[in-house]
Order: sequence, then structure tokens, then C-alpha cells
Amino acid sequence: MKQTQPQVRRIVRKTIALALAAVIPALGAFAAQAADKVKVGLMLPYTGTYASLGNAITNGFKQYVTENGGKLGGHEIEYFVVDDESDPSKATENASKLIKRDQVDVLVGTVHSGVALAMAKVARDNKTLLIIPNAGADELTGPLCAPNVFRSSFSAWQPAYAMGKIVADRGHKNVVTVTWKYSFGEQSVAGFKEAFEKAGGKIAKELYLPFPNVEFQPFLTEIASLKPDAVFVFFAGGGAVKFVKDYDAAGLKKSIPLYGSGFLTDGTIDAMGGSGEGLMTTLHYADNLTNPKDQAFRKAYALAYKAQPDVYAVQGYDAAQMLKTGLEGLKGGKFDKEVVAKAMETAKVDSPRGAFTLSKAHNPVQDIYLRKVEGRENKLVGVAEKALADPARGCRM
Amino acid sequence: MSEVLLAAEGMTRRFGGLTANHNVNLSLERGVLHALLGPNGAGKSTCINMLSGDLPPSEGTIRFKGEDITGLGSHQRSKIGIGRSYQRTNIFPKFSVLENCRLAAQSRNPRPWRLFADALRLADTVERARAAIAEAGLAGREERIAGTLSHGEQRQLEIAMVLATDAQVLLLDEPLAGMGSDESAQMVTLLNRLKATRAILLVEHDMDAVFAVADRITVMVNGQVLESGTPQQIRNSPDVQQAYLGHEAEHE
Amino acid sequence: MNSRVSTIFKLAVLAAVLAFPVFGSGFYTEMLAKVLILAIFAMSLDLLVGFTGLVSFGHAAYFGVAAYAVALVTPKYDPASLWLALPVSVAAAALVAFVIGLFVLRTKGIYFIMVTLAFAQMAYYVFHDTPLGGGSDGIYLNFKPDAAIAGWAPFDLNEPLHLYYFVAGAMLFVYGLLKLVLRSPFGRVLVGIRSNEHRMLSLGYATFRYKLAAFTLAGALAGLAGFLYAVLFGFVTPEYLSWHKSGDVLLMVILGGMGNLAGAIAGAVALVGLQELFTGMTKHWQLLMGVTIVAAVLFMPGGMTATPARIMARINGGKTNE
Amino acid sequence: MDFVSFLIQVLNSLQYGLLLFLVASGLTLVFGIMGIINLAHGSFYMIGAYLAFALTSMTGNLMLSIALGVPLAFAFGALLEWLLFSHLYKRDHLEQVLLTYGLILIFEELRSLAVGDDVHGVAIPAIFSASIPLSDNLSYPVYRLVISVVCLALAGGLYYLIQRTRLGMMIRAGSHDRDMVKALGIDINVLYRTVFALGVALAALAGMLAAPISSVYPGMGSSVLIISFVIVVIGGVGSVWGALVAALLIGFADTFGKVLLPDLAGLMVYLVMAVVLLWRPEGIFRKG
Repeated sequence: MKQTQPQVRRIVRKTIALALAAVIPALGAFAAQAADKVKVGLMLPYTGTYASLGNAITNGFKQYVTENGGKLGGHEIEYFVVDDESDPSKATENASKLIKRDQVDVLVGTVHSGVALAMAKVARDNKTLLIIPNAGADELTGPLCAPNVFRSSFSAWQPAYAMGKIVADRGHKNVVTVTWKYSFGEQSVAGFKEAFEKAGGKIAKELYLPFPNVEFQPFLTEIASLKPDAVFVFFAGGGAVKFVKDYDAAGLKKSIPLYGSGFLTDGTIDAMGGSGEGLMTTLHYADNLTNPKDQAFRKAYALAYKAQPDVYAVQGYDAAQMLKTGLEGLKGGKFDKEVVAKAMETAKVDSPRGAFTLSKAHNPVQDIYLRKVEGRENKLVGVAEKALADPARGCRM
Repeated sequence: MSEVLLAAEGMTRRFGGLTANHNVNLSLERGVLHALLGPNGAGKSTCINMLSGDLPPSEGTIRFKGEDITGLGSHQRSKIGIGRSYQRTNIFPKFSVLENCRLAAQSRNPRPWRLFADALRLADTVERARAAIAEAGLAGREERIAGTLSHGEQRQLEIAMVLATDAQVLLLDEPLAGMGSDESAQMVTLLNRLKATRAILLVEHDMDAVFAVADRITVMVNGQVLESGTPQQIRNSPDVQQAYLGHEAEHE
Repeated sequence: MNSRVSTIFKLAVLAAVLAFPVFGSGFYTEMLAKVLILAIFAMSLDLLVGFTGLVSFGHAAYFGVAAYAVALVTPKYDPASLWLALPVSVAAAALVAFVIGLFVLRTKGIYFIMVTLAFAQMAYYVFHDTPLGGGSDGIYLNFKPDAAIAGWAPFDLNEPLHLYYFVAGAMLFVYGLLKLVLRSPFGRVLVGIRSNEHRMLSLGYATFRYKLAAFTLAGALAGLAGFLYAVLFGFVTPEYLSWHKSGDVLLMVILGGMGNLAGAIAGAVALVGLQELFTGMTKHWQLLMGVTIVAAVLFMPGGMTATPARIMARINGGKTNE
Repeated sequence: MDFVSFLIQVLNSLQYGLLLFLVASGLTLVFGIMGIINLAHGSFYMIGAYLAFALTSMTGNLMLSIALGVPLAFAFGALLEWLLFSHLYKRDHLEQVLLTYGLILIFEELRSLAVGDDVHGVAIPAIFSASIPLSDNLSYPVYRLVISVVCLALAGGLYYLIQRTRLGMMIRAGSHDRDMVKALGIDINVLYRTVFALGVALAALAGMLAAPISSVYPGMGSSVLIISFVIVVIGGVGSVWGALVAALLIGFADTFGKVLLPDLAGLMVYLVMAVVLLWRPEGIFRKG
């Protein structure tokens, strides 16, 4: 019953519009444009471990929309929000809630890779536009790439690959890797290994511990006895803090340098106390970039949300920028996802992280920075890889 | 001599350092009501638990119709015809009287694979249950919820359930406990009727009742058989008088 | 009279379920299908918790195993036959339940709760940590199973409406099956075991075998639910086997009222309904959920299905007191 | 693995096991004596860790924070028992599962509202911040050893409390037979309130002590919950010694599992539990 009434109303409205359009074409066009809001479905974690990431992404996205007066490409933006709880088992229905119930035009999400994979499936089945503002699973812009799936963040491979070369360049020959036994960790290690071995390095041992176990001591002992030249890790959040603190407390930081994918030290430096000092990581963002875009962004963000922005906020902000480019493709016309997708593909995003374009598989082609923890910041050391594109293995598009 | 149904030879049970039953020999014959007497802690419950299979003996052999059944569990012993009632009422309090006995009767012909049959319409089972209820003197109370019966009636239900399993050997653990004199009298009549076709082991505190129905009495003290014989022999045994009654006085 | 009211109520619910897609939108039809699947899941657990007295805290394992089974038997670029995938999934769940049952049924009470949890966690890690299940990110079920028999397709699961009625049919099938099983000699024994297992033993029942059979049957039906869930959503993740899922289904059973198939269904409806209601209200919806659960425990002992009777009893009791 | 590494891994196992014992000890009390399957135990651990964070940022001293926090947690536990759990003793244990499940959600959201969702660190007290060198490149943080010592002291203290004091006598009686406790003229309500509050205080203490090494983050409670259950069940419900032995067993299984059988590391803990329970279905130290 709920559904039939609007349907009737829509039919009536269409009939009237059609009649009017026949008589006064200009008026008809005007009516169509005024009604043409774009519905954006934000499917992000607002509870649980990744809640702060979900909030940062949301803030970043909304900031850009607000900067543009609530409109992107002339289309007013209407939000629909769903908490995905970072629970993959609820992901498909949450996504279809936004697509089928709220009938959003664009889906934005999410942090957790497993959830993002489920979203990508729903987006593909329903041919809805999807912009992924964080989840780094290589598959999303690899074998599962699709014309309607975009990413504003990174692939797990990117920062790790960049680090592989850095570590080799710094003269380390023999490296141990440590991460959780889950896809993101495994893909990061694979990316690192690829570049590191290509540059002549050797992985002494790959250590994995079951997610979300944080008892690192056995591995620290093993590292101490293996005596590698360096250690590469992928951890994030609480696990990252604990690993870095434990590594330092075990005295290993002095003798065996630690490197990581940038998430190790993003949003975690304060909690590490002094243990993070001097750590080198690679990511597509750093705290003291000098480009004016970043400075403006940070200032506005701090003003609006009373908090310092982080890489997640940037990714949310850029998701909105990408959407803007896409919607501009409509040239004020009715929403057409194919047109939007086509336009979005060509986006040159003026991101706070530095300008980037999108690869064929719709993943950012971006600079990866080498950063060093100084005080409470990930200070820029230099560009590790210029305009690094994910290889998009398995993408047939 | 009548047919020996259940016999224990050298049955011993130890709990850690404590010997609860030591070298107990006991035999139950068809048509004979065998009473087991003894003060608290004499090992009567341990003994009945070993006979019913609730407790494995540490040593000794238990035979049913001459066959060694020491290794069988309680459900297997029930299957071959050894039924027991419990000292503490042990029924299904939320089920009706009929369902209590029906479950007991169903165990003789369980047919678990008949998933689409209505258990309440399996005539043989229901008839057997009703017959057992009638035999135990509970006719007319079939639909009552067992937990709402009077204490005496619940004891009767215990017996009815054992009867419904068609047991040839009845191991009855204090069926008279907590009964009023009228109820006791009824139970005694019932026991007298039942023993004609079955072998009964009766563990009981009520001396009067025991001497009224028992054909044979075994007295246990400290986990050992002190004396075994006819009621007359037991009554006259100085050992029993000394040991058993002495203990009794101490304890109660 | 009371039972007539309840029969009429059940028929009304059934009619509403069957008529729903005619009026409801695609999304709500899909959501109701999900509720029906969870109802199957909850009923299968109720067979253990409510009827046999076996509190399994690892029931999601069988749900998840079947979901993975259908994903794994489906070829990458073709649909699998429904008539192969369905029996294989259910059988896989039943087999896993049987083997786990052999172990866990040796324990009792709190230990049983924990050992079922431990085995479910093992199953979780098998799919999470090994390449068998596609790793932590899960795998897609790209094609829904094909219902064709020798070229003739009675229905097509790709049609949302067909899928919905297939699910509704499965739910009715499970409800009917369990109703029949529970009045059968076998079911009566289960209820007896719940009430007093020791007595069942002394009456001559090999209770272990009965419990194992019940455990396997419950696993198979949970597998049916898992199969349908995977088909409905087309995505399988290790989280299907997580202890949170086992906890959720236990919640449904307890909320609805144990030992009552209709209660299990009501519990599934209530849990999903509340989630929908609360997530729409605030970011901190889990706070509302938690408060509701706590309030339900304190003020609704015996679950939802026992509540009308309690209210009636209080009203009647009040009258007689006056 | 060379011999020195082996010894260090043994130390790791012991140290981890003791930490696990700390987390599980409160659970085994509540579990064994009150028969409550308290799923919110992990939340109390989380609350303890956040208390440590909040109090330390106010007082600047972890030890002072603990001295303040433990009584707070005890009072909080007593309040909860009075408010919620006291209504549940006559009910089905499953309803307690349900109630405590609800509490997890409530506590987690309240935490999010009060403190937010960021990761926080708590500084190790300065006097314990040193490290002891173990091999040429590996040293052991003193604070970890301090925790181990505290855990051992706590195990001893609990043993003394349960075996030697009047409260302990009542607790032991209560875990065997509630009627007996009543018959002894003990106010069972007070006993339960005390035990529950003690359980909460222990969990919170564990959280506070662990905060400097584990950091403080959303969802930290649920990660210790299941492992605590595993320990309690392996050790035997209600047995403090059992919990200690089981915690050490798990410490060894986890440590050596990670090193020697990395592919099975996730399963290891549960495998150990399954094997123990198949061997002893009531846990290692089941009493009575």
C-alpha cells in the first residue's frame, strides 16, 4: 500500500508534466530540472571499531558539498545514511536498502573491504554508481572492476608497493613482514614483496597472526632471532598502536628499522606515545603537504568539525569531488548514470593530497608519499612513487 | 527354586578412598520381593544404582538371566527388562500422567524413524501406558499434570512408569517415602500384586511395610551385606538387631 | 478458544506473508524474505534449545557451512543446478553438525554452550584463514541456482517474486516438518530429554543418539536457511559463522519464547523489525537495541509468545482477587 | 628455534597466560558462583581500560588511577547487580545471556558517546618504563613483568580470599549449594552482590593494567570475551586455580601455535579447548 500511492502520484505528475510539455516546452524543462535532486547513499561504519573512519569520511564528503553550496554540478544533494557496522554479513541488504528502498543514485562506501566487496556486487547487479572512499581490496579495481564502480582512495597494493622500493633503496636486503591473516594484510604484503623482490631484496619470512589477535610478543622474539635488515608491517587502529609500542618496548626499534603501510601511523600517533617517533611509512597523504588546496581544506575542516582532518576525510572529500565531475557531465540534464560514469572517468581531481586522475579500472593514479613520524605528525619526506597506478590485474574493462 | 532374574556377584564400588559397597552378593527371583534394609549411608542407593546401570561397579559381575550385563548402561538394562524408580521423585513434572507413562511405554517400541506418525495415536503404546496407570492405581488421573499430583500419587506414578516399560525386574528405591498411612497401605497392596509375575528389589525404611511384603530381606551395613534371609530369620538375628538397630538409634 | 484465536492469527499471518509481494516494494519483499529465512534458522535452533534442552551457542556454523557450500559448488560463470546445490548444501551442514555433535554432546550445561561455541569458532577460522573459503573478504555467488529439470524450469530464482515464494515455501515446509516431528515418537523423546534426560535414560532411551539426531536435523535446517540466505544475497562471508550470528539467532529464540515454533518466528520478526526501526532513528541505535533487550528480559520473562498469556493471567488473577 | 629463543617464547607464554588469567579470573567467580554467563565481562574490561585512560589524563598517574578506578568499578558492579542481575537469579540462565548481550551494546554505545571512537594510549608509569635486555637485540619491558607479578599476587590473593576468609567460605559454599548458604544464615543477596562487584572490579582492573600495553580502542572488550570464556571452561567453572592453569595453557598454545603452526594459529585456542573438554568434559579443575 505504501508504495502504490506515490506511484499513482508519480503517474499523475508525469501525465500533467507531459501535457504541459506539449503546450509549453520551456515550462516542462524547467519543471524537470527543479525536481532533479541527486540522492547519495552513505553506507559507512558509524558504530564499532571503524566508527571514527566512517565519521571522517562523512565529514569530508559533506564538507565539499557544503563548500559548493549544497550542490554538485548544479544538482542538489540529498543524503541517505546507513550504518554498515563493518559487518559483511549485513552488507548486501544494507546496500540494497539504499538502492531499492531509498532509490539512491549514487552509493558511497565503505571502510571494511569485505563490506565493500558485497556493496560492489549489489552495485553491479543493480547498475548503481558506487564510489569507494576507503576500502583497499585490490579486487575492487581488479577482477571485480566495473564501469559503475569507482574508488577515491587507494588499493592495498599501492602504498605497500611504493614502500617495497623505498626499503630496497635504503639498502635493506633481508626483510621480515608481519600482518594479520586477512585479505588487506595479505595484499599489502604481496604489494610490498613484489616491489622489494623486483629491486633485489629477499623476504626472510612472512609472519601472519590471526585477526584480530594483538599478542605480538612471539613474533617479536622470532624477529629478534631472525635478525633481518628491516621489518615491514601492515596494521591499523588499536593493533597498529600496540605493535609499534611493543616493537619499541622490546628494543627492536633501535636495531631493526620498522616500515609500514601508512595506516600504521594514521590516527594512531597520539596513542603510541613516543614509540612511533621516526617511523617511516608510505601513503597517498601526509600531514604537511604544501599545496594550497590542502591548506584550505584543513583549515575549513578544522573550523567545521573542531577536529584535524585525516586521510579518511580527504578520501571522503575527494569522493564528493569525483561525483561533482560526474554530475557536471549531465550538463544540467536529468540524472543518467552512464553519462555520470563516463564523465567521472575523466576526472582530474584537485585533491588535498595533490591532483590525481583515475586509471582505466577507476582507481586513483596518485603520488605515494614517504612520511616520517615527527611529534604528532606524519611529516612528508618525499614522493616515493610519482603517479603510481594500480596494475589492476584481472580487470577486463 | 524359582527363576533367578538378576544377580550381583562380588559387586564393589569405591569413590576415591571410600568403599561404598564391598563384595555385595544379591539375587532377585521372579515371584519374590526382596527387601534391602540398612541405615543411612549403608550403601543401599549405591547398590541399586549399580544394579540399574546408573553407576558402574568398580569390581564384580552383574548377571541378568545368567548373562553378564555388567558393561551395560542404564538405558540398555531398561531395554532388557530392568526398571527402577527413584528415591527422590523423578518424573516429568510438566507432562500429563498419561504422557509420563506413554513415554515409558514408547521405549519398548520406540520407532524413532516414524517422523510423521502422531505419537499419541500409536495404539499399542497408549494402551500399555493406560494399563500401567490403572495397575498402579491412578486410573482417572491420566490427564492431570504430573507436577500437580499429591506426593503419594507421584510415587505411584513412578511405579506406573516402571510398569509401562514392562520391566520384569523392579528396582524400587523407597517407594513409600513420605507417604501417608492410607497411601502406604495401597502401595503395599500394589507391591503384593506386582511380585507375582516379577522380581522386585525394595529399598525401604518403613520396617512395618517391609516385613509386611518382603519374602526375603538383605541387611546392609557400612557397604557390606550383614545378613540375608527370610523376614523371620532377620527379625531374630542378633547381629542385625545389634548392628542395624544400634545404628538406627544413633542416626535418627 | 485460545487455540482457535491462535490458529486464526496464524492463518492471518500466513495470508499476509503470501500476499505481501503484491503490495510491498521490492526492497521490503527482499527484507521479508530475509526474515523468513531467519525464521527457519531460529526454528532450527529452537528444536535444540527449546525442545531438546541443548543450548547451542554455535549454530551459525551450520548456517555458514551451507552458505559456503552453495557458493563453492557454483561454477564461476554458470549457475549450479538447484537440485544439486540445495541437497549438497543441506547435506554438508548436516554432516558437519553430525561430526561436531559426536563431540559436543558428551558435555552438558554451560560446557555444552561453550564447546559448541568453540567448534563454531574453529569453523569460522577455517573459512576466514584458509584459501578454501576465499579468505576473510568472502566470495560471491555470481549466479543463483538454476531450477530447471531436464530443460523444464518450474520457476526461476532470479525472479525476486519466485525467490520470495520459494523462501516462503521453505519456511512453511520447515514449520510443518518440525510440527510433525515434534508430535512423532521421536519428537516426544526430545521433549522428554529436555525435561529429564536422566529419567529418559533409565526408561531405556539411548538419549545420546536422539540428541545426535536432533543436532544433525537442526544443523541441516540451519543449512537450509544458510543456503537460502546465500542465494538471496549472492554473497558469502566468514561472518556468517561468527559468534555474533550464533548470538543473534539465540536472541531470536529467547525473545520469541523457547519451545514454541511460532515464538521463534516472532523472535526473528522482532529482531529484524527492531533493527530497522532503530537504525532509522539514530547513529547510536545499538543503545536503543541494548536497552530494549534488557527491558525485554526484565519485563517479559518467557519471551514474547508467553506475554499475552501472562497479561491475561494477570487480568484474570486481578479479577478473582477482587 | 634456538634455545635462547625457546626460553624467551616460554617467558612470552607465561606472561601472556598470566595476563589472560587476570582477565578471566573475575569471570570464573561470577560464572562459577552465580551461574551467570556474563557476556558483558569484556565490556567491564573495556570500561576499565577507558577508566584508566580518563583518570590518567586527569591525574597523570596510572597507579593513582587504578587506586581510584578499582573502587569505582566495584561500586559500579554492585549497582548493576542491584539494578539488573538481582532480578534474574530465579530465571533461566539463557535470559542472563540475553541481558548481558544487551549490556554489551549499551556499554559500547555509551563509550562511543562519552569518549568517541578514536584510539588512545595510556603511558606506562615512569618507574616501570625501563626494559631488561634478554639477548643481543631483544629486551623485555619491565612493565610486562610487573603485570605478571601483579597477576601472580592476585592469584595468590584470590586463593587466600577463597580458602582462608569468611567471605571465601561463603563463596565456596555458594558455588556448591545455594540452599546450604541460606541454611548457614548468610544473606545470599549480599553475597551475590559482593561477588558480582568483585568480578566487575577484577575485569576493570585487568583493563586498567593492560591499557598501557594494549592501548584503548573501540571493540577491545569483545576480543577478550571469548578467550576468557575459553579459559574459564577449560579450567573448570568456578575454579580460580583452574583458570590459572588454563590461562597458562592457552598462553603456551597461542604463543607456540603462532610460531610453529602459523596456518592453524587461529584455530589453536579452540582446538585446545575441544581436546581438553573431550578428555575432561567438566574442565580440568571441576569441583564437586
